Amino acid sequence: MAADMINWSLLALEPPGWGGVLLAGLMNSIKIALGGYSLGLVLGTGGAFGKLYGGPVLRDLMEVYTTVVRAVPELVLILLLYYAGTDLLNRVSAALGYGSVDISGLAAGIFVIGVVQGAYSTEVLRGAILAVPAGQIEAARAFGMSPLMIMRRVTLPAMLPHALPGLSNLWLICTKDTALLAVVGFSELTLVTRQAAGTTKAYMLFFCAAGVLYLLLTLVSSLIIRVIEARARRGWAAR
Amino acid sequence: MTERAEAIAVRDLYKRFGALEVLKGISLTAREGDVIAIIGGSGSGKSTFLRCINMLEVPSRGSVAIRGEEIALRSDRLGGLTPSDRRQVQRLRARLGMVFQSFNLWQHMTIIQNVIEAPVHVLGVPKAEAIERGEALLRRVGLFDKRDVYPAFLSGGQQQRAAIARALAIQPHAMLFDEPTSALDPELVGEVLGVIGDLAQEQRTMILVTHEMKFARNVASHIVFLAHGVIEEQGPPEQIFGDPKSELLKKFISSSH
Amino acid sequence: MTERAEAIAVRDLYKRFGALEVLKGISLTAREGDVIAIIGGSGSGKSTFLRCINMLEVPSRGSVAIRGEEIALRSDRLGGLTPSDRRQVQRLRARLGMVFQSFNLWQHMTIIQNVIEAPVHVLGVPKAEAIERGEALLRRVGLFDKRDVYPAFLSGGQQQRAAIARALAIQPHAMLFDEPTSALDPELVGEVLGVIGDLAQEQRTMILVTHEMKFARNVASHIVFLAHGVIEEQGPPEQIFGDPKSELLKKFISSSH
Amino acid sequence: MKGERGASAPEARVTLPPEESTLDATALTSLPRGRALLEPHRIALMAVAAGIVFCAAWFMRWDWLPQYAGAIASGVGVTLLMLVSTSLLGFFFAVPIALVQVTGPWWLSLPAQGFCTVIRGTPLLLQLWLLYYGLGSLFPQFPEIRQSFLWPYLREAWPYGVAALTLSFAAYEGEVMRGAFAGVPRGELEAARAYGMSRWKLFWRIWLPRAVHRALPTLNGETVLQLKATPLVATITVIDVYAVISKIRQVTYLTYEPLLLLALIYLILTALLVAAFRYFEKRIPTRSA
Amino acid sequence: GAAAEPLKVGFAAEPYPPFASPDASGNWEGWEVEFMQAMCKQAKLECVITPVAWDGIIPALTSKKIDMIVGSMSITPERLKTIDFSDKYYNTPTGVIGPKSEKFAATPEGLKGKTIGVQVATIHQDYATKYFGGAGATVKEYQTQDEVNADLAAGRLDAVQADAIALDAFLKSDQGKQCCDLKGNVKDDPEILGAGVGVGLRKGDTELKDKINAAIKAIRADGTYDTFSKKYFDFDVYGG
Ligand SMILES: Nc1ncnc2c1ncn2[C@@H]1O[C@H](COP(=O)(O)OP(=O)(O)OP(=O)(O)O)[C@@H](O)[C@H]1O
Ligand SMILES: Nc1ncnc2c1ncn2[C@@H]1O[C@H](COP(=O)(O)OP(=O)(O)OP(=O)(O)O)[C@@H](O)[C@H]1O
Ligand SMILES: [Mg+2]
Ligand SMILES: [Mg+2]
Repeated sequence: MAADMINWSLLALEPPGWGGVLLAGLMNSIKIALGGYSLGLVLGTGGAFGKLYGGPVLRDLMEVYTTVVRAVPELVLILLLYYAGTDLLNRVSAALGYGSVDISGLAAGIFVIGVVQGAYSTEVLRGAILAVPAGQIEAARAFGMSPLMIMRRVTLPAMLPHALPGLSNLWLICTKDTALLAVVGFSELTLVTRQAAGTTKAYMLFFCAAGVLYLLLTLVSSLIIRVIEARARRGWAAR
Repeated sequence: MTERAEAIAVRDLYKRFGALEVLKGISLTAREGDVIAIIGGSGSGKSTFLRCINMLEVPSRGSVAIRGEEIALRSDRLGGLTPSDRRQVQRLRARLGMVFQSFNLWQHMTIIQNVIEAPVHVLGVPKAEAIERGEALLRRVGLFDKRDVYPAFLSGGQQQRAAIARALAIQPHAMLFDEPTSALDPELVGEVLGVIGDLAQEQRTMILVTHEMKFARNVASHIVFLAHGVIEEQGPPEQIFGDPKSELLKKFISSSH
Repeated sequence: MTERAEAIAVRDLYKRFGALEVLKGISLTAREGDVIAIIGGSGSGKSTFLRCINMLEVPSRGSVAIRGEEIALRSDRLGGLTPSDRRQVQRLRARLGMVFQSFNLWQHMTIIQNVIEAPVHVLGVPKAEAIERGEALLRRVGLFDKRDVYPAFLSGGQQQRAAIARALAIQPHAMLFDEPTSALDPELVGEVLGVIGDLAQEQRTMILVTHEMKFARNVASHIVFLAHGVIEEQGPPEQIFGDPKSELLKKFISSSH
Repeated sequence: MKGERGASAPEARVTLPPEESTLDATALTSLPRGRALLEPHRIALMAVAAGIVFCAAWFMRWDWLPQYAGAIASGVGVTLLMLVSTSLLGFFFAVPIALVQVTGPWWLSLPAQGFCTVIRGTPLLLQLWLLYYGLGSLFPQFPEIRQSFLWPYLREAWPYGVAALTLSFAAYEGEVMRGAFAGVPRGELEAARAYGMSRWKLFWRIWLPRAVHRALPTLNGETVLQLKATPLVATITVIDVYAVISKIRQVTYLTYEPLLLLALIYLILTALLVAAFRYFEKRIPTRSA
Repeated sequence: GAAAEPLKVGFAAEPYPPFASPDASGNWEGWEVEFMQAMCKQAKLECVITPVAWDGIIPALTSKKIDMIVGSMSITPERLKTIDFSDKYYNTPTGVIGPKSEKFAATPEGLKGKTIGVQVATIHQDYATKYFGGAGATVKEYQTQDEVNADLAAGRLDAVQADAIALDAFLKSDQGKQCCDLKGNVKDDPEILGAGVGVGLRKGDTELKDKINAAIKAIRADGTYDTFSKKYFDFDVYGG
């Protein structure tokens, strides 16, 4: 009875089909993932350098950040950061006399995912930087490069091949973590799927459809990642 | 012997790592065109001495002057020394061509990119000019056809020759070699020593740490024997190898055959 | 020479990898107490031959008999051979002590665990007894104090001695050594060769592939020179090293000094 | 599987670390150890932390705590039960999944690979809902199922939670173990064969323990991830500690306090996991440790 | 207040027919949507619908992500500790439904030994826990009403307690028609079941509260309320 009752028209792009809504949700997911991932990279780069070259206090604070974020479920972090983060921001801006600021769900989502990703990228990048042979950096110093130039010209590009596998993994985690923003009512793919399923009662259909969309996202990402890795690994002999 | 200008002058250099005093007052002057070979047992501080010259290790006491310009040092909180002007150090380093035992080519750059990196990004040479000069140097060390290859795909000997080209590319006042052949398989040593020998013939200022006694004898104008952190003996090769005075040197020479 | 029993008898052995024919008809008999050294250039098929004896490589043609028991082989679909009775192979292997070039100790077990693993879990020796015998063997190779250490913490020479103890622990009918010292630093080679030399003195049946000509000469009762997949020449050490007939062997001996 | 059999490229002088050892960002084995805590700046930091905790305890509302302590404890129990059962079950499935990918014929390795890709490529939340609301709502339409002895279990939520978490762990772990199996040096396996071990014995005595040993740090990270995935079951009515805290939040309308407590609980659970794994890792020391 | 910006009205993001549910074009429809529109029009407020997860709807209000809640939220003493409410805008009895095949009454005795589903953090949860849970029923909590209904249809629940109107809508749906029927309304307990449904507001936002109260009164008086209510219900949802 179930099989012949699949109503494919529910997936039509135009309303009353829900296909368009799902795609819009997917776009939202991708936006958050992209934003959060980029923010995570920025935080991660800072965190990695802080952990490696910072003073003892900075290093410990970074350690606390990465440990806590990696030990507490994303779901809990999202709730905490989503409410507390915006609450705090509001209070700060109120104290400064700006009145309440409006934080869009998108911005909040990006922020939350970014903070979570930042902790993981810190570790990935730190490990990758450590994997750069000391001699490479010493050679740069011996040729009179300034610390900043060493980072730009040697450390960062040399660590890239070491970091890429970890970073690509993080990207895949990131795309899926966007689903957790459903719990704060952000209309990314998972939440709109749930709405569509709840409204139409076609649970199987919509969950499968969303699954396919996520899978596509993963597969396409993997393809792109492979191209990037191949480029970054040029200098390294094949194993 | 005419009085040539001082290329590198080290005065009364001390270096300690924690409790271990590695260098205990070393003075050495290399004039333009000198080829100085530093020999000595393992752990005698040869590498440390060489690295102090371009401040990869900061001395605990003493001074280093490059072409008459003394590197400014000041005391730091821990009682040691530290360069007072980072830019000065960077500027002086940019004219000292260092060749490491383990090559240390930048793995993410092709050979030609390695060679032009410092000229372009440190010395500000226009890229086209740097490439032209870089290619000439690669041709000279016999690596022109490997210009667009990444270091990982070269043999050790080829990598070391590329590293020498890289050091030459900055038109250095002096070249510093730290055991440039000891990470190489015996059959690859020759090709690198050949290149260095050619440089010596051109009267380039060079300080080289080496274990290859025969090579040191043929190439160096002056030999310095380090032992227990001091210069135990020094002099022209004939004297050092032919008529060693110190017991330690005698023992060292007889054991390194 | 009295007629001793055949420990290992290989008849007309062929082995090809795809298009490459590595062994082209090799016959060799090791009688109880023989110490046979296999020498030959790199890629001549020494390892492959040794691995065929305990079926780590299955021959393409020919037969192998251990103590008179021939290993049953049958043709497989691909036109090659395959053992027809896996249990027979396992049973026979369990009495051939193989020592690899790269030791291949099990890294997740301590030394004593490595040594008793096969006796207990393959041969069914009671654990207490296996430990007792294993400790005796470790004492013999000078590793008793390392019994509870994991292999990663031992030097190469110690690891290889442990591997020898492991091979002895199964009370092997014959020992097979594949270049047991070539993964070792020169200064560690001696300790392993010492242990193997002792075993040879006890008249243990051994087949060893080695690059150490001096050692082969001193220790082996019989030398086999492999070249291009066939036994180019064989005989007692004095004859092989003192009076080589074949041109290839002459060249090989003169080059391996 | 690829690089393992053929000879390695002759000119490979610089080699990158194999994928699975790529600095697992999820592994949490680097928590500080005892004595290092006593450095002066750490003491200062800890004082600050203590101050924050004190402020939290003093200025925030915790009066609800005693009333819900029992519920929280049982929630922690459910969380742990979920974690342990799904990790063990998942590992149990992961081993064959990994093994067939390393040695199996294509008709086994291909589906295994597909399974890993699909599960790893979609959010767990979605899988969970698919099982519970999707699949679960199909069952009652079949009277045979409704009548069967399974029905009382299928009515419950936890079997779906366990199933989803198990599948997910199996897929992620399958990847880890695949790398670990492939990474066991061939020589050690060959040595086992040379000593007459049967395939079965070789697997149990050498291959599996060696692979697990190699994979322990990664397994640790994955288990922490699994712990962090358990709260998702709250969305299908399993009352784990997350669900208990959500309920407290909704009853008391406190935004932060219950969430902070929850974060603390997960921190402690993670620390316990890390300690447990560290114990196992220490039992077989490795050189780099 | 910030009159220039439109007010953000928090709706539970999960569908709750017939009060509020999104359609495929992202438009929200239902009784509560029409009520909200009428009310805002009356009060001359510019309002936009902001879907928020039910779970986080009160924190969203207090952290100013939204300005009011129109989410079928009953006015209870517990909630009044944290937020403020307007006057009620509807009030309906609480009902219990169950599978057609089983006969039982909506009383503690009738539900003994049964599994009863409620939406988490609602008055129904509190009521069911107190009256039925205490009498030997298992109370199971769900994040959304929709899931409760789905699980009843899936046979995982023996009964569902909820707002009678929401239940009615479910019983009228295809799924509901097949499986279930109304077992009756529960005995009232104003202490728990509260004084009807009001617009949730931040504490201290009195200006807005006054405007809304006035607007509710006005649309009740001028018949607007009844006009749109007729589209959905054949009785007076405002209640007694
Ligand atoms: N960064 C360091 N920290 C502590 N000790 C050091 C450091 N660098 C070198 N040493 C110590 O200083 C001593 C001299 O080292 P150095 O590398 O200069 O010797 P060397 O003469 O170059 O020996 P070799 O021929 O083995 O290269 C050694 O005992 C070494 O252990
Ligand atoms: N599994 C294999 N597949 C394909 N070719 C192989 C395989 N094993 C060995 N060979 C080839 O067979 C030839 C003989 O190899 P073998 O390892 O037996 O030589 P060897 O005499 O032991 O050399 P060495 O002294 O270098 O160890 C070589 O050309 C090698 O490349
Ligand atoms: Mg040195
Ligand atoms: Mg071999």
